[in-house]
Amino acid sequence: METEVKEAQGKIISAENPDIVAPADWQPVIMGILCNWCSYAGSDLTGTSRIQYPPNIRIIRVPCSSRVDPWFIIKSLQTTADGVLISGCHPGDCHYISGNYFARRRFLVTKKLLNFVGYHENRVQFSWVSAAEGPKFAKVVAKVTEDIKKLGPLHRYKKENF
Amino acid sequence: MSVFIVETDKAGLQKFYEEIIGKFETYAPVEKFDKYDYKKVSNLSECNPDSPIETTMSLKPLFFPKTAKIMKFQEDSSGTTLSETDEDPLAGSRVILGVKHCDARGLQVLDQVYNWDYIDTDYQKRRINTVIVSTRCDKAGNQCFCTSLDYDVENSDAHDVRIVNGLDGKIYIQGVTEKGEKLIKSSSIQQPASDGAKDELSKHYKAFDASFRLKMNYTEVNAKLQKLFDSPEFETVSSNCISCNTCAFICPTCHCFKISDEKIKDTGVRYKSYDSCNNGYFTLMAGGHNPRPVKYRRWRQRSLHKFVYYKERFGMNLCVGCGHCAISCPVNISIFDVVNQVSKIMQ
Amino acid sequence: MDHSKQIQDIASKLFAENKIDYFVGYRQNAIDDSQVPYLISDPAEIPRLVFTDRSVFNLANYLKPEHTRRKRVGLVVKGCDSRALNLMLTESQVKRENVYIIGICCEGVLNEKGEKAQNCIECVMPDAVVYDEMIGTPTGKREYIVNADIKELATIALEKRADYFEDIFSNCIRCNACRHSCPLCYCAKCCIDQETSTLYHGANTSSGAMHALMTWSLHLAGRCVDCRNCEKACPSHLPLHLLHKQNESVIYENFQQHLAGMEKDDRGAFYKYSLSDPDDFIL
Amino acid sequence: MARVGVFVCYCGANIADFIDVPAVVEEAKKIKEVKISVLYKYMCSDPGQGMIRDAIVQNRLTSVVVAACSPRMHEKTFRKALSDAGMNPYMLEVANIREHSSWVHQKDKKAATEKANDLIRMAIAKSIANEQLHEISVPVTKRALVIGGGIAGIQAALDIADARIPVTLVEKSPSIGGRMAQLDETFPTLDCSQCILTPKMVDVASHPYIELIPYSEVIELDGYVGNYKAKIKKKASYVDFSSCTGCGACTQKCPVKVPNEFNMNIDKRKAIYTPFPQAVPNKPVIDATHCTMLLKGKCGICAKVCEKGSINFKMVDEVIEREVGAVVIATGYDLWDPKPYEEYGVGRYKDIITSLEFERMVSASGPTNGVPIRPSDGKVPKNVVFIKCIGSRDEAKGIEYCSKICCMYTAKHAILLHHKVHDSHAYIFYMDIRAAGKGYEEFVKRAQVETAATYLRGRVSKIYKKGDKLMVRGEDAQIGQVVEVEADLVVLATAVIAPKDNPSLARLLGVSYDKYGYMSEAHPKLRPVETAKAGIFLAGCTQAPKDIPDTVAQASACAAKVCGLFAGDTLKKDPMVSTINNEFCSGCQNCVKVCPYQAIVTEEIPLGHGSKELRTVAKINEGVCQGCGSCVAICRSMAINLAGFTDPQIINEIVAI
Repeated sequence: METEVKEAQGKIISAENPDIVAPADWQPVIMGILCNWCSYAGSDLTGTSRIQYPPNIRIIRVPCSSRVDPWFIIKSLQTTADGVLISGCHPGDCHYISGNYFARRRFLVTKKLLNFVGYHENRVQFSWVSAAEGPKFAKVVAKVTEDIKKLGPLHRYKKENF
Repeated sequence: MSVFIVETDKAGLQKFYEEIIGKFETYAPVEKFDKYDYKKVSNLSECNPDSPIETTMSLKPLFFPKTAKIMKFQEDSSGTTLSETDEDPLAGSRVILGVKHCDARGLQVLDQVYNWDYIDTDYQKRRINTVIVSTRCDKAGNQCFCTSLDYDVENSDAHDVRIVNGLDGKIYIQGVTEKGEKLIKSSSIQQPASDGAKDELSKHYKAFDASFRLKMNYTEVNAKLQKLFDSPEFETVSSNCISCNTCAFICPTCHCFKISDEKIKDTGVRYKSYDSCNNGYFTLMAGGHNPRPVKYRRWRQRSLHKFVYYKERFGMNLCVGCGHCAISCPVNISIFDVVNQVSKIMQ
Repeated sequence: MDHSKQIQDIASKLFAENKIDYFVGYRQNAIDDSQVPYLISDPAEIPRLVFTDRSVFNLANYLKPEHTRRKRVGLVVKGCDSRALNLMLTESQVKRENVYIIGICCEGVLNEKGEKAQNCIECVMPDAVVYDEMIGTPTGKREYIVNADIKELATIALEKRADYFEDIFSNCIRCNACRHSCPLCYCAKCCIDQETSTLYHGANTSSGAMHALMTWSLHLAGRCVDCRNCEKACPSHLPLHLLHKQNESVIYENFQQHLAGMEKDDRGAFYKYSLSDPDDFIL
Repeated sequence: MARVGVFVCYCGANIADFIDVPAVVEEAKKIKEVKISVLYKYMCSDPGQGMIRDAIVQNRLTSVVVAACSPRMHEKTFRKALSDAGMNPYMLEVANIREHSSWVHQKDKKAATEKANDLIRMAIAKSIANEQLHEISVPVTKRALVIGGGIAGIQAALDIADARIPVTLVEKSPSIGGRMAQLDETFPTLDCSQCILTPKMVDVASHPYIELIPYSEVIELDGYVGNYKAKIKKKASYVDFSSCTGCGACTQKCPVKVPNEFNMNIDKRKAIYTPFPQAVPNKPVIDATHCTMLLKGKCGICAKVCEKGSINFKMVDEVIEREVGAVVIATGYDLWDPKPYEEYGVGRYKDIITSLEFERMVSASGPTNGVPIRPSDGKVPKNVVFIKCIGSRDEAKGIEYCSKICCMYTAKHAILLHHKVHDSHAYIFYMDIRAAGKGYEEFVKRAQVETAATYLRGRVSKIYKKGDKLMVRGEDAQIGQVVEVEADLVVLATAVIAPKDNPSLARLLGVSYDKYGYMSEAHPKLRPVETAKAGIFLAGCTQAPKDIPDTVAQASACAAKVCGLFAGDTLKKDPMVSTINNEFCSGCQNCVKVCPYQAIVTEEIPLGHGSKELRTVAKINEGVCQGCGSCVAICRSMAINLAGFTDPQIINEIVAI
């Protein structure tokens, strides 16, 4: 998909807003916030299994998805990131018993609110990846990267110009 | 005080405005979210400078913006490098239309503090390059008390050009300063006013002055307040206040600001933004001491700064009587009521 | 709806019995027919107390520690106000024994234009949910209506909506009147004001305003009672209710029809969870 | 001013092949705070660590970033290196450039290098905001509390006490022994339950390190690991145990007869009773719900016959407190009531009994002296039908899970029936035979071959009465036909369920429980005896159905955990716990609500400096906090921060790239 655009236009055109055009070699930055016990361990497993995925994600380790305050997301989008991926343990598997249940509620409301004020829903994504799901982590990152590449560079509410 | 006056009619005034918009970067009251603010306009139809409109924000943001970059910094292995911001305070000259006189007077008050021990060059540049065209109010608003204060509204030079909708149906365009005179002369409206114009203007002023609901004896209030630092009345008058800061942010003369740095990766910007003395943390010191932790002390500071201290230092009252604060206050507290009520105790 | 007389009577009684130090009600504004919150400690002021459909401001705001810490307060609450008060009680900001609550069965208040306010048209609970004394006839809980503005905005294209909100955020002057007028923003020091925190957005930039308003609305998500004090206080007339109503509708729809402050000991949707919460948005 | 050292690892070829390591090292040097940036083949090796140690000293570093493999791998190693160089070990940050970059972007060296640069930048930025942290030490009260005196509780108590750690054993009923005391013989060896249990019970009573508190319940537990304070309610027994000799005169003379729950209500006991002859302690208690003296003030015979004057009708419940460092929960199990099986005529036909009733009957010391009888007419049954999975594996009427022990005890019952009534025949309806365990399959074989029990695979659809017999109609799935068996007695292998008090107990102890009411372990595989609350452990069926060997093994595992916990004078804990900034806390207590460990309490502090007025703020108990950060994210005033993952650290990471 993305290569088609490249060949046709010589550049990437945002699916969100056709006015936003990026050079063909533009690479999005995705902020990945992973819980230590499941998703971070899962991403380590992706590494040990040498499963390849797009190199756009930058990973922050937190103890639990419940440590993620919605402003991490907003701050990332305003400053450095074109998209955010947050990943935690599957429901019921939380190392801290109930953390991801609280987090799940916040995530839903945050995601909808961000969409409401004008972020494309694919800009912020969530996943449950267990410590055993190395392949799933690679798949999730590939999907999120693909989604955000289609959307083009994030131009809304960026600190430098808003 | 220039006495250069031209007279015209509705159509002429329209033309006058249109010519200005065509020639200069022009600002005028524009409606947004059910209220007016001075915004850049490119067409007369976008705004309505004919009659003075109560804007929420005064002229202040056009000279002292709600936030401004004051410098940039860059960090690398050699340390931190400081540099000028790429923001130009004001590229060319600009004209502001439809200004209320009190807003313009606010700038004169601000001039004092910005030309004091530190000269704010950005502010100066914006001031010099701006021509202010005010429209004389025909009638006082509910919260207005500009005529009760320490300055002469009729003979003010706070604005460069004054437009008066004469009681005789004529419209008078009066150049008050050299800048203003030049602006009028550069336009196609050139009919000099008849001899009666001056009378007409003062008649208009008298009618305007008579329409005020609020009047105070400024000299008396000022004198009394000087002795009322310990008045318990400040506690009573501030009891309703919810410390929301609105009054200070929208005040044409409040000029307190804070400095903050924001850094992304290796580069950062230092900002200067509005702050308010009504904010409980305004006077919080690094060691944890706060000389004004309670509401009434902050109100006392605000009232006395406006009506006593600034006058002592700069010879001008820090309140221009525009009533913006009372209009915007969610619980309708007016500085007029506060100083009057406090000084009443002295009788 | 004119309960002025009853409220005056109750206030006199409370002062006479020395049950309260302060009474918070409304008085007529001197210049128009709007009303102003009125905090009194002197029974002589009681005759000025009024209550009509212009009694708009949520008086629970005056229970914030800054105003009346550890004082015994009598106050008047409408349905929405009482929900905010309920949360303040649950969140230990107000001691129940310190407040004497006059609950109103509200028939809706008017906006500046003299029309019934939008939040009153969409009100779910006009009757006070916590009170010592009730005035009026309870009409009970009403069906939840999704805010009309939210519905409309949801139909607008994403980019258009983003433009609209960019306008809102860039018109914010960061005076924080919204926060100060909100009864539920009682924090000892707001997170956006903490110089020690790196979240601190001292600069009044639009992006800072966006961050601050978004964070604020998320801190009120599942707690906001739609009294719209914030909106009335906003000098820039920003439609702040949009953010809150958006969160409220998402929460109502997804989390067991949760509405803030309806029950005692309910702390809001983010402080509990259900195993059956929606999971389909998660990869 | 921060002084950061960056140490980039080649990891042999693992990193160097896919990332331009020298370029990464140079890139790091561009950052203001970086004072040294070097590379080495294996940073985790001794020379690699030596390099870090030397650099710390020479460059007066304030924090260290190691760009290497996952922090989950070598964080501890490098922390130790920091520590050895005299630096606070928590000033370390690890940039994971192997698992997160070189191994997953092997086809794009440029992108992998860029990503490594960013990850290192983030780690540097985070490390600048790192704070010096110190391991938390928590004092320990070396006493264990064991709740429940069944075989699990007995075993745990004995094992702990043998390590010379005092134990308080709390038992709800008048005697320890639990369910195992009710059993006749045990599978798969058929050794007598009483014979192997009672010596242990006596050991408990006589052990110098065990304090046995029978007829009592835990009603409150405060505190945290190493420092719990338990309130125990001793129910009024109306008998002074200290003077009672257990002679039994009172029990003999008591005129009130009530159904004997120990014998599954098959016979009667007195209102003053010991549950069974081998009870420990062997002292009677008065059943206040039946004693006429207590109910109506008439009788008092027991007091008259007691030579020691031990009877005290004025006795009241007493609450005692014990400070303990660890708790073992061993509350056992209950049996499912088969009432919902209406089609079997449960409740209508007297000759349908449960397995435990059968067990009591075949017990030599049981109500029928070891002979199974038909409750309806007292005759000895010849044809006995056993039906398994009553309630178990039955989503519609019972519970979803397998009760695990029924296959085995039903086989045992078939064998015991054969032993007691030689000309009898056992029919067993089953769904599956689950006989995984040492000697279990052989045991089932023994039932099938030696006792010639007829195993019929299929569910029973109906039981009806024909004369004085019960007709059991079921399906034999192996021949695909409906079969009818004429039975003298039907025995239902009812499901094992969690005690009904488990949820309330779990709540008061602050541990979690599952939807069936079983206590939840911290991790189903790796921490099967611990609860999520530190210092509270699980033994036996309170966690899930299990047989005696498993129960004993888990109980001993609990003991090992408790002994491990008490091995030092203090407990050492990771310092990654939440901290509260009182200045910002507004005391809304929402954090208390979301904390999964009850680690947050409230405290009163002066309103202002030197003020007499007080205000409430939250307080973290760092002994209990596990560092999940739930409270941090919900704290609106940002008064809480999580050491090691503070807001400034995370924000620095976010804006670093």
